[in-house]
Amino acid sequence: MNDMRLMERVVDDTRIKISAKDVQVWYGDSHAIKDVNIDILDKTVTAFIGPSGCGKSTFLRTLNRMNDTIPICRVEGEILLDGENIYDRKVDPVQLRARVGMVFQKPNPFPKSIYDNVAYGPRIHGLTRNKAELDEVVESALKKAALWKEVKDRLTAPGTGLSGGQQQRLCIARAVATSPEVLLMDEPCSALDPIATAQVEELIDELRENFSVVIVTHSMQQAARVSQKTAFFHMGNLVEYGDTTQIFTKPSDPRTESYITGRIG
Amino acid sequence: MNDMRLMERVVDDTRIKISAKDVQVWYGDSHAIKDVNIDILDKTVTAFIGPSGCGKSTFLRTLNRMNDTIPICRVEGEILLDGENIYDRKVDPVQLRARVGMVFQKPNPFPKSIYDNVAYGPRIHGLTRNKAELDEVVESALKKAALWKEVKDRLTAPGTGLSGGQQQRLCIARAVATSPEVLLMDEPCSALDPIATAQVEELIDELRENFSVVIVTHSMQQAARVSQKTAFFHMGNLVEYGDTTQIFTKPSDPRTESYITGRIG
Amino acid sequence: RDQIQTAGSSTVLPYATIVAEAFGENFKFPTPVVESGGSGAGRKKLCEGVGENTIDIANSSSRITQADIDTCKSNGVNEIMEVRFGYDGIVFASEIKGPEFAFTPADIYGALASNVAKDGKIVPNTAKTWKDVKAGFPTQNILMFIPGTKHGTREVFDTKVIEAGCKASGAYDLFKAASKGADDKAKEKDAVSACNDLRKDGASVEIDGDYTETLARIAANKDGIGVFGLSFYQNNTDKLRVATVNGITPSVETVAKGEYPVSRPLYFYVKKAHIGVVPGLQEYIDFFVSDDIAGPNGPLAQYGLVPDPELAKTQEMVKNDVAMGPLK
Amino acid sequence: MTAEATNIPAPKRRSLYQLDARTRRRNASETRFRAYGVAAIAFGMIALAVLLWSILGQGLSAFTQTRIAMDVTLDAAVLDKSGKRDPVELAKATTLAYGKILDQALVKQATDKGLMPEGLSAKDAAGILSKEAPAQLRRMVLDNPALIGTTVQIEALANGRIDGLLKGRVTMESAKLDSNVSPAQLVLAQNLKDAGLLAKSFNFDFITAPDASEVRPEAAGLGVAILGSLYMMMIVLVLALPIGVAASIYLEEFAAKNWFTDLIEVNIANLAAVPSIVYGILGLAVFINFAGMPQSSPLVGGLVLTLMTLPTIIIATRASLKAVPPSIKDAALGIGASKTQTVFHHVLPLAMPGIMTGTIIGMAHALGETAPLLLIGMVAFVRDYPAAPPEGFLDPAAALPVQVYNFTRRADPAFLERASGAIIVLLVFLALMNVAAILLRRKFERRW
Amino acid sequence: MSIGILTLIVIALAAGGFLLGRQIAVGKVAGDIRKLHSLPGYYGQTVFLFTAVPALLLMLGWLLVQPLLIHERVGAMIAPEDIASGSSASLVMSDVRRIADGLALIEAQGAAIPADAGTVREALGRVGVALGTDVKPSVYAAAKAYGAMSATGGKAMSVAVLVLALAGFGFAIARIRPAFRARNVSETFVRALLIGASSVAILTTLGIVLSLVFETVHFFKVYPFADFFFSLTWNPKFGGGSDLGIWPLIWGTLYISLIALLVAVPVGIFSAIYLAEYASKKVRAVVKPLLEVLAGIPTIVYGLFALITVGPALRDWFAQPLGLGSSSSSVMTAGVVMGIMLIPFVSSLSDDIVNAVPQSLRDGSYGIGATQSETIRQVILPAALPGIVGAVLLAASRAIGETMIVVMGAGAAAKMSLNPFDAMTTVTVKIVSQLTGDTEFNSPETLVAFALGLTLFVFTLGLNILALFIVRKYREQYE
Ligand SMILES: Nc1ncnc2c1ncn2[C@@H]1O[C@H](COP(=O)(O)OP(=O)(O)OP(=O)(O)O)[C@@H](O)[C@H]1O
Ligand SMILES: Nc1ncnc2c1ncn2[C@@H]1O[C@H](COP(=O)(O)OP(=O)(O)OP(=O)(O)O)[C@@H](O)[C@H]1O
Ligand SMILES: [Mg+2]
Ligand SMILES: [Mg+2]
Repeated sequence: MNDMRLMERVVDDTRIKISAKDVQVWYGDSHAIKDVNIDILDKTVTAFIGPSGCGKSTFLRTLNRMNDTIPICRVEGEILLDGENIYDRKVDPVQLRARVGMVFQKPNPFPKSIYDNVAYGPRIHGLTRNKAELDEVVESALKKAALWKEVKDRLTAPGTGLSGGQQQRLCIARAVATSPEVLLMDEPCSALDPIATAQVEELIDELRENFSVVIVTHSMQQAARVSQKTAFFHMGNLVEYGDTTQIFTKPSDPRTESYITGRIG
Repeated sequence: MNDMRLMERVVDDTRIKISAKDVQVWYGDSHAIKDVNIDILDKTVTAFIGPSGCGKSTFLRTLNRMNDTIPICRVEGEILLDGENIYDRKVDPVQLRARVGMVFQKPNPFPKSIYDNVAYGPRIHGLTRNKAELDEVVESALKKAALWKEVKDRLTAPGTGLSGGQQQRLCIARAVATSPEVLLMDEPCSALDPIATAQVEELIDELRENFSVVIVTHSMQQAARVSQKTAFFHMGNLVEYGDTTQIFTKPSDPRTESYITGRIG
Repeated sequence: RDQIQTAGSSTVLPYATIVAEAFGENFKFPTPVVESGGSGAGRKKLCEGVGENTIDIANSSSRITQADIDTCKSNGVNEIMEVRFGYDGIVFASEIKGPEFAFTPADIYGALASNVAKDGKIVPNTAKTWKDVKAGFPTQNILMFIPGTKHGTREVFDTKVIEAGCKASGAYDLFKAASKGADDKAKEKDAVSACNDLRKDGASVEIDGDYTETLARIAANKDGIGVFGLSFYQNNTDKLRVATVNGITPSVETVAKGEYPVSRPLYFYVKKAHIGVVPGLQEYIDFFVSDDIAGPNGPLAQYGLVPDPELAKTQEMVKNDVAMGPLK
Repeated sequence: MTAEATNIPAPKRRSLYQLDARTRRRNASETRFRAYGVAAIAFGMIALAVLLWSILGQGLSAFTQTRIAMDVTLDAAVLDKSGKRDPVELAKATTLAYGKILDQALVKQATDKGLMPEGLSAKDAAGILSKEAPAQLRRMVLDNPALIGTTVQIEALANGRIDGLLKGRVTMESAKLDSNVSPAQLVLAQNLKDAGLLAKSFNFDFITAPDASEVRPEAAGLGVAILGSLYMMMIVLVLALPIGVAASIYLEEFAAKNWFTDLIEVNIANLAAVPSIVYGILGLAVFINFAGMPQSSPLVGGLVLTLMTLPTIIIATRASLKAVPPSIKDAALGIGASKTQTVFHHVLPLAMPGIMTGTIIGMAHALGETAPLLLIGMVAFVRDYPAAPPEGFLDPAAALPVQVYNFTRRADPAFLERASGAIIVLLVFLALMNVAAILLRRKFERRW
Repeated sequence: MSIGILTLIVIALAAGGFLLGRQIAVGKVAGDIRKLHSLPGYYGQTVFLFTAVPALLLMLGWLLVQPLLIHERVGAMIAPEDIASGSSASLVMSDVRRIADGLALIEAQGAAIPADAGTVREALGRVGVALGTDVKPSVYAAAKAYGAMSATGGKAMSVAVLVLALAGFGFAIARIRPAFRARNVSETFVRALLIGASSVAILTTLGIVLSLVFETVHFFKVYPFADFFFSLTWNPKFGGGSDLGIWPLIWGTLYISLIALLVAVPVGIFSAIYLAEYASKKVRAVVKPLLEVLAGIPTIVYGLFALITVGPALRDWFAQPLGLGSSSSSVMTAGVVMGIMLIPFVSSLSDDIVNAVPQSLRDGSYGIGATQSETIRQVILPAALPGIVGAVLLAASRAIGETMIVVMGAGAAAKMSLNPFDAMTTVTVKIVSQLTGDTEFNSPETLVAFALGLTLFVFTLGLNILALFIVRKYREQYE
């Protein structure tokens, strides 16, 4: 079943969506991200892989300034979204995050109803004009996150009463509902069963048509299945970045190779 | 890399460790587990698989009475641990849980230091005689959970400051440190990278020599790699239970087959 | 328990503390504990029974009633000594910079009553300023701070000022005539009750707190006229301008001579069973009524107590521990 | 990946540097929201500043007191008629006798130095002395009978009005109207001051001395009240905190959730709404009349205040116990910790900040409350210090708020300053009490 | 042996038992504590508890019972004719006690005990024990007997307590075996303690209701029930004939509390939000305790503040220009000032609750582009709601129970009016003033205080039940 959806990949040489230049991140004194340079393309799925604790989540959070919420976290360098530095003083992180959405590693539904969880984003961003439109957005987001069938009869039940996997899909639905330009997903499928995983992967593929998706994953297979570009992190460094097929077949860095073949961690 | 550790499986016809008889679980009015009968063997790894929301976590929690903490949750039927009904009024759930440890789906480290997180179990159970022994237990538990290298220099740092995967391994280390007879693991590897996953799988294999391990997983490959027995749940029912090889090669129930081949979810 | 315990009226409290302090200083007994909490509460505590965890003396700004004596009896407190040690004058005073007032009870009645007599008829009171009440008074808004109904002073105010004013203004007779009471007694009762009906539109403000509160209210409301105890006024002559009543300026002398009309006796009640048991109790009560303390030149008079002309009789009575007879 | 899909026009690009209208609106609302927060805090702070300012402005002067230095000859003929220095005999000389000696000494000193203003009688001149001064002198002599017959230098307390002159409360104008002081007396005081014989100094007695009667505002102190409050707070802390926390733990973590626990929950919330004087009624009925504990004692006061504080502590504690995430409890239970261990090892430390807050607020309430003490005899004039605990718990005592209450009710304006001074002491008391709690709270505060 | 020393000995014994118990437990398994059922400390705890608790309970019981027994026996020694008329046996007994204590003091000082009753008063006077009168021989004999019996009783108690402590000690030590479920035993004990603590709340309620109910019944015997509950006037009079309708008071209570909450709740919640979410650690560390000072300022200060500053200001700036009257005491004055006092009740407690909301919820909201205020309003506040409601209820409770601010700010006149600039008063104020007034105690004017207390109790109970239902409805559990 691994390769049930393996298909030919066409990495269109699209525009650069996000470009990181010499990014450094510190947690207090500990240097979590070192000198990372990367260009993330539009309409592309980029996978971040690497051993646990190497800084994938950290780097992902810098892309929509979620690290602002961690007081001890400090970022240096430039990150350009469509050519504009998101760390510029003029930039409003709120507007940024509306364009660069995020799904977290641990599911974190709000203590509200399932409906309200999903409707939250569209409401605050004013994406819909009336209740009917909102209902539609919520339904389509839940469908995209492959949750609609399970929850359509209990939209008013609290989101916290769902199972782990359902919660995670709810969070995905919540992020998708705001239709961001870039979607950052931190291990979105780790709590999902294969079917749900396949659905989410399908969603990612769909999103790619319009948006850029960055996904952190521990599953090499998943990276191979859904991404066109792969970045390999190791101990805070971006070791290698390139086409997924190339990374998985002929990695140029020995560290990448040993990771993929399971020798370092 | 899927089958890098595929090996011959010898399912020894060992003693029954846990035996569930006609177990029913309700959350309020909703019937989450229906009529489950299962015998979990000693010195065996049993995998629970099934679509998200099918009741895997729920059933797992009934095995060490963690569901006692959910007020609306009601259990019927018998669960025998070494022939003794754990829902008997005479049974002290505390003692039971010391023998049947648990790792949760969401990592939940205590807001204490890494060391204290791991040392907590041995301390409350009086497993060590002195500080040196405790240090040893902590070290070996962290090593088993493949976390030692990353945290050995910051044992006094708070456990909540670790990355997601590190937190999950910390929780595994914490559970292992009390050396339970049965270890229940709810998707222990979902947040882990392949290397750490491999290490945890190795640990599970090691534990099997002395203990019984029950693991919930969404990864069919993982189930195939580590378990000797597999149980397939669907909508609260235990659909099929048997040797892992048999389940994966010739499932007797059509639902199992469609799940394994990715058709129902 | 080694010390004497007393409780009761807050009007008596200052005198009792002065005595207690001097007693503690000059005798080998501990200083008595003086609680405040109201005459009613004090008498209730006195009547709770005999024994160590009940008090010895209740201070009271009004005379004990038969109901209280009955309660005492039913709790085993059979013998009580009633000691009247002086009088308290009640004065009207306003902000020091304000105009002077010379009241008669009828003026105050005319200002505060809900209904007043006008041209032989009962009419609702519409006076806004003092000038409306009586020509010759200033055009100052009527605002009087009178004691709340919890205070014993209010009773004196009601009977000696309001009812007297009611009678003097002729309203009493009109009320009585209008009453539908069956006999003369009932009619009188109705009339008294009608006299005591005060305005509710803010002209009179009841004060449940103490004279300090009244003083503060006058500071906040320059139009206000307050009701004070004589001793309180004497300590604040630089802030307050006292009004005369019937042309008499209140002072210890005028009250003692009976010229100033608004005053009331002050009492304390001693549980006789405790005399001889609680150390120093006899000495304390003797000391309290001695000439050095309660006499015209004693510290109490200096502070504003109007000495009792019959103090010698009281001293004799206290010395012999004479319990009070039935109420007259 | 169909053809139409790729043809969908990319959403209109907005520059990050330019805020769109909606974001601007939202940011404005954000700023407004934040401003409300700042305004709320500013409101609280300004109210606090005004209150503290008025308390300090009125009360600080209570910590200084005017004294008159003078030489007093302790005439043996007056003070010890028997001449045997027998304490029993000595005690027979009352404060009246000492008062006369003091008065003479003052008049003599003023006349000798030519400080007597014209037209001031000797009696009035002596009136600038406090009535407490003879009592102090008498105590001094009784403690050391050898002084009799000698001349001692003492610093006698001045009368409250004279003290007021130095503190600006009394002026020549007010003295003209004041029946308790005459302008001539003020002149004498001024002369003495110019001669360096009359001066303000730190008033240690305000903190240590017992209360004084209405005629001696200058001598009134807080000693008994401070001890009484201290004893009561000891009792409250020792009882209310453990009982409150224990009750909350039981109700929140152990008790089954059913109508009965609901009833208890509502009941506790309701106890918080019971007027404090009703606790006084309860204390009178249960502790004094039923259990026979002594009137006016810190023990009864402490017990009553404990009962009054409990609901506050329980409500705060339960709220913070509730806020501890269940996953932490699961984690501990999952490795075989018992419920008790889970609660005491994990839940309680995480709930500590809230418990501390509840304790601070509850204790502040208990420390400042007068009404329940009314009925158990603590709103009283007490001059004898209670003994050291535990016996002292049974002796009569006052309390700081009672002292404030009593001071504000007294006629002499000098007591107003004393009332504010007592409030300052009370606040310092409160601050000392809270420092530990606040430090603890900060130590336990963390996000998870 | 004094009670203090005895207690100390028992506790010391128990503490020793703790150490010994732990030692023995460890010893029984030769240091390998893994073989023990529970941690060694729990074995120590059981010894501690078995040693201290029964012994101390015995002591407590003894101390309660012994005086009663001695009383009875000594009381019999006093001839009825020695009890002066009007006095009572209990007063004579207190004299007996005082003499006995004095004799003990004399003995302690090494002086001679006076031989006959005549010299007792003087002898006691010398050691500082004052007596009211001379001592009668029978009383003196009784006092001596009393002293002797107390001494024996005291000794017997010491022995009994120590024996019991030792017995408990031995019993607990003997029970120590590796398989002994020490943890369960000590936890059961802890649980009993917790239950005991909770029952304090119930007992308090019971006590309050009982102490109010008798006098209330008494009140309704002298004042008609219907007038109290249905009359719309409150007008007590000194000499009787009062109108004592509760409604004006209830109305005033609600009105003043409402205004107080209208001030305290928004200010408190916004302060809490600012402190928990926006303010830097340093600001928070300073501002929070400062705000808490507001709760610690005695209410009399607020009262004076209302009377002198706020009242006239509101009158001059609002009431008079708006034509709403010219009273400086008003519901508004009291409400606003009380609101200030209540700020910390809302702010501090809510701040703790808001701070306890998990960070992941905030992250989830920020992650989809919510501003901080949107996150707070829509995610954090709902999650913290039950706690915040608790804080608000607490503030409301204090508002209902407050006296001083109302007396000085709103006045003492009971009135039913909608005008917020009118003077009104509350139930609590009237409870206090009727109870501490100069009126005769058994008159309805005083007794009404108890009826008011009980009615208020029932009334607030109703409000609390309502609040519980509302919270239940909107409660949201996170994680
Ligand atoms: N809030 C924090 N404070 C301090 N250190 C942190 C914090 N968050 C992460 N770190 C540290 O920074 C490093 C990188 O963490 P990060 O979460 O980015 O890892 P990751 O690649 O996402 O790992 P995983 O796959 O396990 O989630 C780790 O060493 C981690 O311990
Ligand atoms: N605390 C709860 N209250 C009410 N319903 C619950 C609760 N926990 C789980 N459920 C419901 O019970 C069913 C089984 O949930 P469970 O968590 O056991 O699923 P699962 O098999 O572990 O799924 P996943 O793989 O997504 O974790 C689901 O429908 C879920 O919504
Ligand atoms: Mg991560
Ligand atoms: Mg699950």
